[in-house]
Amino acid sequence: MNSKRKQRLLIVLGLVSGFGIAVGLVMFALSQNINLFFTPTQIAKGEAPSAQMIRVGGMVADGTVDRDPQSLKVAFDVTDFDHNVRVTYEGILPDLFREGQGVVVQGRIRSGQFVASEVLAKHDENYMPPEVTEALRQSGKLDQMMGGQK
Amino acid sequence: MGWRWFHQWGSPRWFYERAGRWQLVCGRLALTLLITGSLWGLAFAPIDYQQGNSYRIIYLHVPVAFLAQALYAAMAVCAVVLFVWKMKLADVAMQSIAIMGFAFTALSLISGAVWGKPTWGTYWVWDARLTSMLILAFLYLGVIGLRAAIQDPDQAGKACGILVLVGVVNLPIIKYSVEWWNTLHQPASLKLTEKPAMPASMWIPLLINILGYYVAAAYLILGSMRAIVLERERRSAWVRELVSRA
Amino acid sequence: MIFEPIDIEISKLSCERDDRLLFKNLSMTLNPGQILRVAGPNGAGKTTLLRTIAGLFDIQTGTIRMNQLPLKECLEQILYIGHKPQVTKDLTVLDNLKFLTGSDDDHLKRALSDVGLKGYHDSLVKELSQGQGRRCALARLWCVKAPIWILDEPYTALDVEMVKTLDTRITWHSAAGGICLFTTHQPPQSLKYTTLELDHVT
Amino acid sequence: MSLERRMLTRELKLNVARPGEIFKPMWFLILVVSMLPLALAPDSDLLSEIGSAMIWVATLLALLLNTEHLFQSDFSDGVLEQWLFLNRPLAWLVGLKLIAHWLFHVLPLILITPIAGIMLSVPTDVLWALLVTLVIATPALTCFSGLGAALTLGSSRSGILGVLVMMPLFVPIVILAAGVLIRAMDGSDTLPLLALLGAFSVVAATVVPIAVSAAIRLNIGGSN
Repeated sequence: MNSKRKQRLLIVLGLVSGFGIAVGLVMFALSQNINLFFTPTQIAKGEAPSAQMIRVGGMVADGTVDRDPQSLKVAFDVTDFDHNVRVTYEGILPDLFREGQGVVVQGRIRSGQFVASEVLAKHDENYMPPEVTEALRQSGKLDQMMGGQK
Repeated sequence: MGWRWFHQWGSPRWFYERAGRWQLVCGRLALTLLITGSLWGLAFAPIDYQQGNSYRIIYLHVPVAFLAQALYAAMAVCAVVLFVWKMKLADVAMQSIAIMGFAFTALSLISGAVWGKPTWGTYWVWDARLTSMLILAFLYLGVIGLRAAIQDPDQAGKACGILVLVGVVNLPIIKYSVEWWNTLHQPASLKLTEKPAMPASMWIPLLINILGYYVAAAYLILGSMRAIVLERERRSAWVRELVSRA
Repeated sequence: MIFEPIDIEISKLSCERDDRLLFKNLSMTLNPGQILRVAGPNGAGKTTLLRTIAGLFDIQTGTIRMNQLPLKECLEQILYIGHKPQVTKDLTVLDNLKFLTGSDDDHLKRALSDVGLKGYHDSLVKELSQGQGRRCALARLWCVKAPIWILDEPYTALDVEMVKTLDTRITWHSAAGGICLFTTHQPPQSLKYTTLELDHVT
Repeated sequence: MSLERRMLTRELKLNVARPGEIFKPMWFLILVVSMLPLALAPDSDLLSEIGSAMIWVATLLALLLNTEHLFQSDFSDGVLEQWLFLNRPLAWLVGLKLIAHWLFHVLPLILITPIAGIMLSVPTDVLWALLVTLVIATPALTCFSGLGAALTLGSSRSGILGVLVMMPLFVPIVILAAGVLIRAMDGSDTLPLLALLGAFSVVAATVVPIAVSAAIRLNIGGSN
């Protein structure tokens, strides 16, 4: 049956072109910054929109954590080793929060400061016993590893 | 001749008898593996430099999360087998996998929440990986619900098969969500292609546990498949004979 | 109008539903002009057989071929009228038939007057009586060009006069070389047909 | 008259005969939207912030409401099984039905969302984003909920089940649409997310009619 074969051909053509269009659209979308996730460098360059809820990821810079002894207020720098962003937060920090720890903070930029509504500690896929960490730290390899992370 | 092994799977009786033996093997193996892996992981593996002891939940969370996704893929394979070879046993497998898959997904969500509180500071975030896991749980629920709503088992099986195959679209989204969206959830700890990012004393018990949970899932699924086969074949001679003997 | 010769070849057809064997190893050939009544008690599988031949049920074992082609390729050669009304209540008689047959208005109005629904073409189907609704569904027999008719209980809810009209129409169809399969519990008087008793098959 | 025209004419006439089917979801949408300020304090800042998301969710629910029985009446009066004899692939006919459904039931819903937007004092540019996301996303939503309706055709106590079964597939669409709305509120670039939404709809429109036709065939095979 000729018409049957023609119909089948049309269906296959439709499927192929549908998937083609979809793949094209996805490729376009992935070439753009899609997830409102910014690094401190991008923020320093002013690429992040202000007053909008964004997420910033990086390390808590050493020696920058100021805790207010009276309240739960805390301020710290998030760094990607090029630029720092000052983050203020009020609330209970997760256990994993410490200097040198990777964090993701969610919040808005208000007058040059990042006001976080949520601080989440990001742990990496590396699991190791403390002795190993110690050994690494002594040999200076840990910083190398951490630096290599971002 | 080469196809005989394949056609045997069409016989419910053959399956019922064989599966009983396999189940026994799986049960023993699972018990051994899980006891070894869990004891090793929980008591003897070294603690983590960042998370202390709380990381030990990976010995539950990781295997269970693996299984939750793998079972969906297994269900999709069963759906394909059902449509291509019209094999009723594939439908039986789909039915038991749906329930087990939901159970494992729920377990991975719960263990993840318990782990998330000390490490991330929250039980739940609407992050892509977690959300897609939740969607997976809903997909399993949908398959279970659809089957429950349609009376004729053959028809219910095929309807579930269609739903499962359409839901397969979701699996890659789950798989790649971590890479697509820069999320909180760490990348997978174990990859087949790379050396694991943890010392042997940590990953060997994890591997044992993963194997253990897989075999345990096989044990549970075989058991429920046998029960379903018995129920569906209740009018056939061999089941009646079996019952009268018991 | 005369149909091109068409035959249906059924071989070794078996069907099992809800663990009950309805028919087994059913083989027969239907030739142009043949009228076949499928008979048997309730639950013998008459509807199942008709729906299988119409391609609505999957064939479990056996084959059905039309002019040597598999059934699935030839569904447009079939006109099937089943138990369900086959018409939509919220549409007019004419709109219903127009969708199902694709015939033009004049042709459809002629068909309607043949089944005694003259002047009803603008009525909604829900305004008709049950028998009139049935007539509306059967009006398709007067305008479709399909050579194979599969009619499940076509005589239900019809009065004596309409039964006669339907018999005549089926006879014409057979004379034109068409095939007709039907089921009924009251054997029609004015129709020459062969009978397939489903209970003898098993 | 071609079969395609016959099909669309029939859908049009059916909708003229059953206007309730079109107006009920619209009424539902307006009802939800007018309940919201009553349930919250009528604080227009808060309203305009969450208003667009609320309208989106309400439109989604209204759409589910009218797709739930998409094939039910055709199935129960036996017209659906006649589709198999129409000399066209079933998936193509299903596609036509879905297109008709979108035109006659979903589009009117989208067209009244500006009224809902004004009721919740949604800013104009967000309102535009809302309309665009709805136009792009609703084909996928219609397809998926149509599949749910088709899968549960044969079950006597299906009710809302078809919609619940399909819910997981709505989630990514809702997330993407919400992303577009949030960005529109901040005035940032919405194009990449709209592209993803479009990809979803295109894939759904190509694949789902095939799945729906399989589900319909299945239910026809199961009914007596």
